Amino acid sequence: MTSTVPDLPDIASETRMELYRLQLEMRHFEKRAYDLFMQSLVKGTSHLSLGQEAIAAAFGVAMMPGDWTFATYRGHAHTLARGVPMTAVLAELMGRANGLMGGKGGSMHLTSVEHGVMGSYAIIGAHLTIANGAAWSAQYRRSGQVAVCFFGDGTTNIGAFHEAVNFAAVWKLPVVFVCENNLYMEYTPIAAVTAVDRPAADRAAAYGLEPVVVDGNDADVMYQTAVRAVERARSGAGPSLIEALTYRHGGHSRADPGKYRPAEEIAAWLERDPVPLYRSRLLSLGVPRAELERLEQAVAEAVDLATEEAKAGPPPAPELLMSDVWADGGSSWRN
Amino acid sequence: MTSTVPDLPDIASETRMELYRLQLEMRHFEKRAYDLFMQSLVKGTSHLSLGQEAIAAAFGVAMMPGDWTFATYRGHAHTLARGVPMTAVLAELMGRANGLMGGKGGSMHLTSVEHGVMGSYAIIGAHLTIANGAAWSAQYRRSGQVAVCFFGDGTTNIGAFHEAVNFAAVWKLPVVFVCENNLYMEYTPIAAVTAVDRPAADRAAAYGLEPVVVDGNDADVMYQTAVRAVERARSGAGPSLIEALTYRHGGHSRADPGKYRPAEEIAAWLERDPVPLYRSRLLSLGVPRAELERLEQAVAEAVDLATEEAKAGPPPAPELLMSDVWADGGSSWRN
Amino acid sequence: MAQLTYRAAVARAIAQEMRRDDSVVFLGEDVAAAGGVFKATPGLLDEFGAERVRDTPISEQAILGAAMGAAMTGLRPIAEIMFADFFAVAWDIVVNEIAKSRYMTNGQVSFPLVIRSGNGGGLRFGAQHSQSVENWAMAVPGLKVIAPSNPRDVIGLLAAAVRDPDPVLFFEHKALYAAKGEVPDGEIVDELGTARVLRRGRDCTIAALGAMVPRALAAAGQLSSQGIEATVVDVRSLVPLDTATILETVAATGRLFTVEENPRLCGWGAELASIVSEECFHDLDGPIVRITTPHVPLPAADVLEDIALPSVARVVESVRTAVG
Amino acid sequence: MAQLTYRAAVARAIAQEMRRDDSVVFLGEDVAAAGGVFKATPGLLDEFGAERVRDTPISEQAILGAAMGAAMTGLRPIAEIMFADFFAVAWDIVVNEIAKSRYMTNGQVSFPLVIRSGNGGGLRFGAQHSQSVENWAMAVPGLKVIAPSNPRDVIGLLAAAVRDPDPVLFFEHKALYAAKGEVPDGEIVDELGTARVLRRGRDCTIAALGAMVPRALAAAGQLSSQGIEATVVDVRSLVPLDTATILETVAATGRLFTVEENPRLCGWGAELASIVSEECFHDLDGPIVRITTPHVPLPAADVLEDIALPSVARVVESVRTAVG
Ligand SMILES: Cc1ncc(C[n+]2csc(CCOP(=O)(O)OP(=O)(O)O)c2C)c(N)n1
Ligand SMILES: Cc1ncc(C[n+]2csc(CCOP(=O)(O)OP(=O)(O)O)c2C)c(N)n1
Ligand SMILES: [Mg+2]
Ligand SMILES: [Mg+2]
Repeated sequence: MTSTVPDLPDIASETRMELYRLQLEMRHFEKRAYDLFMQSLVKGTSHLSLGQEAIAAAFGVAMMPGDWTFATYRGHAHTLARGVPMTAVLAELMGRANGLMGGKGGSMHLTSVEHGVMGSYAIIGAHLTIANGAAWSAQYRRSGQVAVCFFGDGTTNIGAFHEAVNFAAVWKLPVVFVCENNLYMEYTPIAAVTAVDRPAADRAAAYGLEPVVVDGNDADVMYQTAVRAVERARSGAGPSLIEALTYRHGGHSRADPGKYRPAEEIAAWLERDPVPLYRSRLLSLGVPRAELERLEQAVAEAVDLATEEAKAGPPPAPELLMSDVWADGGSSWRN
Repeated sequence: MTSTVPDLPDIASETRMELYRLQLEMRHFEKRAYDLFMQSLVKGTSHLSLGQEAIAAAFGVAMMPGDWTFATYRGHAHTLARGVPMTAVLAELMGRANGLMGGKGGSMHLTSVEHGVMGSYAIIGAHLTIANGAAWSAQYRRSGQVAVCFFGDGTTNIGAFHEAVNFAAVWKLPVVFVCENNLYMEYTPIAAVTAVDRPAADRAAAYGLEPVVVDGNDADVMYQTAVRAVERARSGAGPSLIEALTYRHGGHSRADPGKYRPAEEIAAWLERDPVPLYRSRLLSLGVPRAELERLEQAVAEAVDLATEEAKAGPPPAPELLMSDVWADGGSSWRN
Repeated sequence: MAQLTYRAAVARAIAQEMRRDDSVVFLGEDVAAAGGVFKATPGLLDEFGAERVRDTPISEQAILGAAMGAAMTGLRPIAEIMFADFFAVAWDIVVNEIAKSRYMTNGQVSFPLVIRSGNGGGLRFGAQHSQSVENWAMAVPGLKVIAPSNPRDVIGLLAAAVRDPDPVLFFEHKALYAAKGEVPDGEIVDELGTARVLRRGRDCTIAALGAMVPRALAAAGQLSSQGIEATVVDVRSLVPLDTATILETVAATGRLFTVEENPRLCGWGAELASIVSEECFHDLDGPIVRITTPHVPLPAADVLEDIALPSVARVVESVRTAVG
Repeated sequence: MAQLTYRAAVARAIAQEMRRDDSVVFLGEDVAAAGGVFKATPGLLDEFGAERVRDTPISEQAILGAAMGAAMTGLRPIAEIMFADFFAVAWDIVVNEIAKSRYMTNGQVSFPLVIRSGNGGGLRFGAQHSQSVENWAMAVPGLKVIAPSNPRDVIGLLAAAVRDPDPVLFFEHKALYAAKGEVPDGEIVDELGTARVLRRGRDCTIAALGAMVPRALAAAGQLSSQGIEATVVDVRSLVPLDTATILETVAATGRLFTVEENPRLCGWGAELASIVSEECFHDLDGPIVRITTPHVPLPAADVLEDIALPSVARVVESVRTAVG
């Protein structure tokens, strides 16, 4: 793991507060999603980012409006990071009409074009190639936009990963590939199925890229890494492939208690929980405890409010079933 | 390109004669295939190995009976390398009943299980994963068999390449991946579409493998490389990924005159034509010219004979259309 | 005789075959140490060891390629594709390689392999984890295609698939994994290519597959109480297709209804309807009616998914409107 | 008006659209510098430059993913999949991503893209380079599916596809690339979702697609000289499907024959047969007959491939037997 000493100019204190606020929001949100799941108000499945918040938060702050996020089924945090309202996300998880996609997509497909969240993708690998397409569009239109694509360690072993990173490198696309290495695919340790130690970084050279391994639980390090990669992309210098080391606190998905993980491993990583870690950092940097507590209180209340608003949403209207297969709003395949 | 000085014990003279004989057979065969194409006796398409013979010949000699070859649409040479009769291959190219697969497969799908030629595959990438399966079977049955899989530079950019090499490395499979880097995919230079200089060797580290780049036009170097890799696989040490530098003398396929290639590039590589190169080597090692001429004469005659035999074959019987979809010999999908 | 869940039947079937034949091996993502994400394969690693029951990377092409290569060199692999939707990432291996290679080689190679997969919707997993893709497979020559509707058939048909010398795509229905059924003790081996008539009635034939079978049966029950007697056929095997059984029942009833979970166009229902309308034309007393999921991707929200998939009520209504 | 080959029509259509709209870009393997392996796209690189006409690595997933991502962010990409068989290596991007994403996002994103591909057999390329896979696409909700049979339609329908706001799979037939036809000068834009009645006859309807259209027409000519008058419909567009035109002709003739190059099971012919047998049941004077390639992979040898694909003689024979 690289040093946690930032090698970029120091981070502004408002930026730090925003990094903390986002991590808090994600943390509270994910816990609430879990509770609602347990109450059977969230159906289907859902994949939480508890423990991995620093990464999404850092990019959320580093990206500019107009930049694009491509996330996975584990995409609540990445969606919130771009400013998408919690109510719409929670309502989507609950399959309500006030959901971000009216209930049609569900937890695994969060999308808010308005906020640059260009989709959450639930089949491993595909979205790396799609992020390339957005980056290509930015390059062709000289718009200066950047695409950021998040995925996990397990994803580095699928073919689309390889095709996408090579393609991005050859076309020098403004795309940032962010591998959140949380040590596991679903239940299988990544080391058991991967020929190298660092599933992303040890492959970077295969695409002419620099290996980048960072502490994904340190929001400052992540932020500086994100700034650098986004800037590189925006400047026309091409893609980056970042491996952020992290850990998910819970199981892979709702159905999984995560029992396959050694207790000591869990304990060690809980020690490195990014949220309290960042809180200590802020305190040690002189942020008044009261200010942090106010923020924590505000976020907790916002999640409560979002929960109530989301719950108040009606079920989607039946017409939605047949809508928006096509750009004309309908689904007719015949005349 | 690594040195052409072999670093293994010297090669026996009979082995060298066999290396030459195979290269000659491939050279004459491919020229004949080309002629027959021009006479419209070979239909469809075909992809010749003219200029690349040293690689297939070297493995043909280095492999043991029982070892498996997985080839591509450019697989005539690799098929002949295992001792498959020329008549059956030529007849298959002509779509005759005496063809290797009765005319059902054609030039791109040469298979002779009896000779360990487990198929020629015409969709890029797939056969690397299939070769793994054979290697897995050998490993599981402790049979000592080795799978050798040939493919081109362009193939290194498809997803299946990545999945297959990682999988082989993780499972330590007895498989040898041989990338014949002939500088082009179909008509596009490999450098224009690949993020690294050496499409295979520069990716080896991504799978924990040693980079191996060899002169694919020197049959001795290729042979020693092949022996080492096959031995490594057989001993249980796992896969190898070899990049052999070579050049195809003609276009990609029948339809292609290969005009996109600079004249100087072609001239330079014709200087390094593996067949005359090896002939000179043998002469300089003291093999009598008359012996070489006898061999050359014999091979030429064998190709003529095979051509006549192949041409004499009748068209396949119509019943073949409906045969061998299933193991019961038939194709019925209903009762 | 014991009550067994559909998911437990999967593990029992695989164990039955692995005990019998050393050449049967099993691979897939999270199938070994974790016992599968649907908990359909627990215990196999313990009983058969890490050489025969293997976890893989997230590399579906490599998984199916490995199964193919192993099958052509003496093993009888069972591969898992976790969700049937993921067939799409390895479709080349299935349709271009596995399905065609025996034919192309004029019978030189055999592919005694099974690919089992969690198919179908109803669990609110959204459009990428809920598809019924058995029709994708049926459209490709060279693949056998099976979809059991109950625990007993899971065992019998999976065993038959493992023993079959040809490649079989075995579609387990995710929404049935928790379903229970009576299963006899001891070895069970069924026969591919056989439909099962679950109920006889004079007025119409209802052909259904997978999770639609219990719905068709429930509909037939309700129809009966309304005076309409339906024959219900569990199609079970799309390739080979038991046309004899199906045509026989349609000849007897004069009406055919198909209940399909796959989206509307080009499904097995269309194939059946075409066969019947070509071969039973003069036996038909009225139009063939296909009851399908509409031709849309599946929505995640429960209320939407429920109206998307054919329901008991929709089957009852469709039959009553047409026959009643 | 000029005589143009089908392959030249492809380049003309793309050029027409690229001239009109800067957001149209084109990518694929060997399409730019080399002008495509079927020589269907020469000249485009020269006219439109390397930013709009791009050669790619052999990475079909990356190609289609790039097209998708570009389409959702303001471009109108045309991507080439060299042989339609290769859709299988990138099927996930097509069916799970491109086809579903508008729906899943409740209409937030649009996919104005075209994927064109060389489809079909007859060139002795063997089982992996000869498939007709338009039915794979038709079975998946969210894709428009077009297959032109002549140079004029190539231009008009490809232009319409490029202008369409939804994803279109455009199946060019490899065996037609060399075929010539009359093409008007100037801009040509046709309409997706429209079949074309090429010939009217009272005795039966023959519906055909792609390379089967000229065969159906030739068969109709021969049948006419034997006293059987056939209506021939060029289906052209599988999704949207012009059911109105087809049903109208079947209502008039009372008989339907479909001529399909795809393997037998679950093709567009089955869909059409099912629609007709459900909706025109009482207009039908006899069974619907599907004339298809048998359900086998395609053989390479010329004599075998010729008996595999529906021939003029087979169409004539099938119709005469049924109607005559
Ligand atoms: C092609 C494909 N194969 C398998 C799956 C099932 N699956 C969903 S998440 C997952 C693990 C992904 O691991 P990783 O990339 O490390 O991401 P993480 O879940 O740890 O964030 C798997 C195997 C899938 N969605 N798509
Ligand atoms: C998936 C796929 N994409 C494209 C093709 C078309 N194609 C056939 S050969 C070829 C070039 C392969 O290049 P390389 O791997 O270097 O092998 P070479 O032909 O040079 O021996 C291409 C693109 C294919 N057969 N399969
Ligand atoms: Mg992970
Ligand atoms: Mg090459």
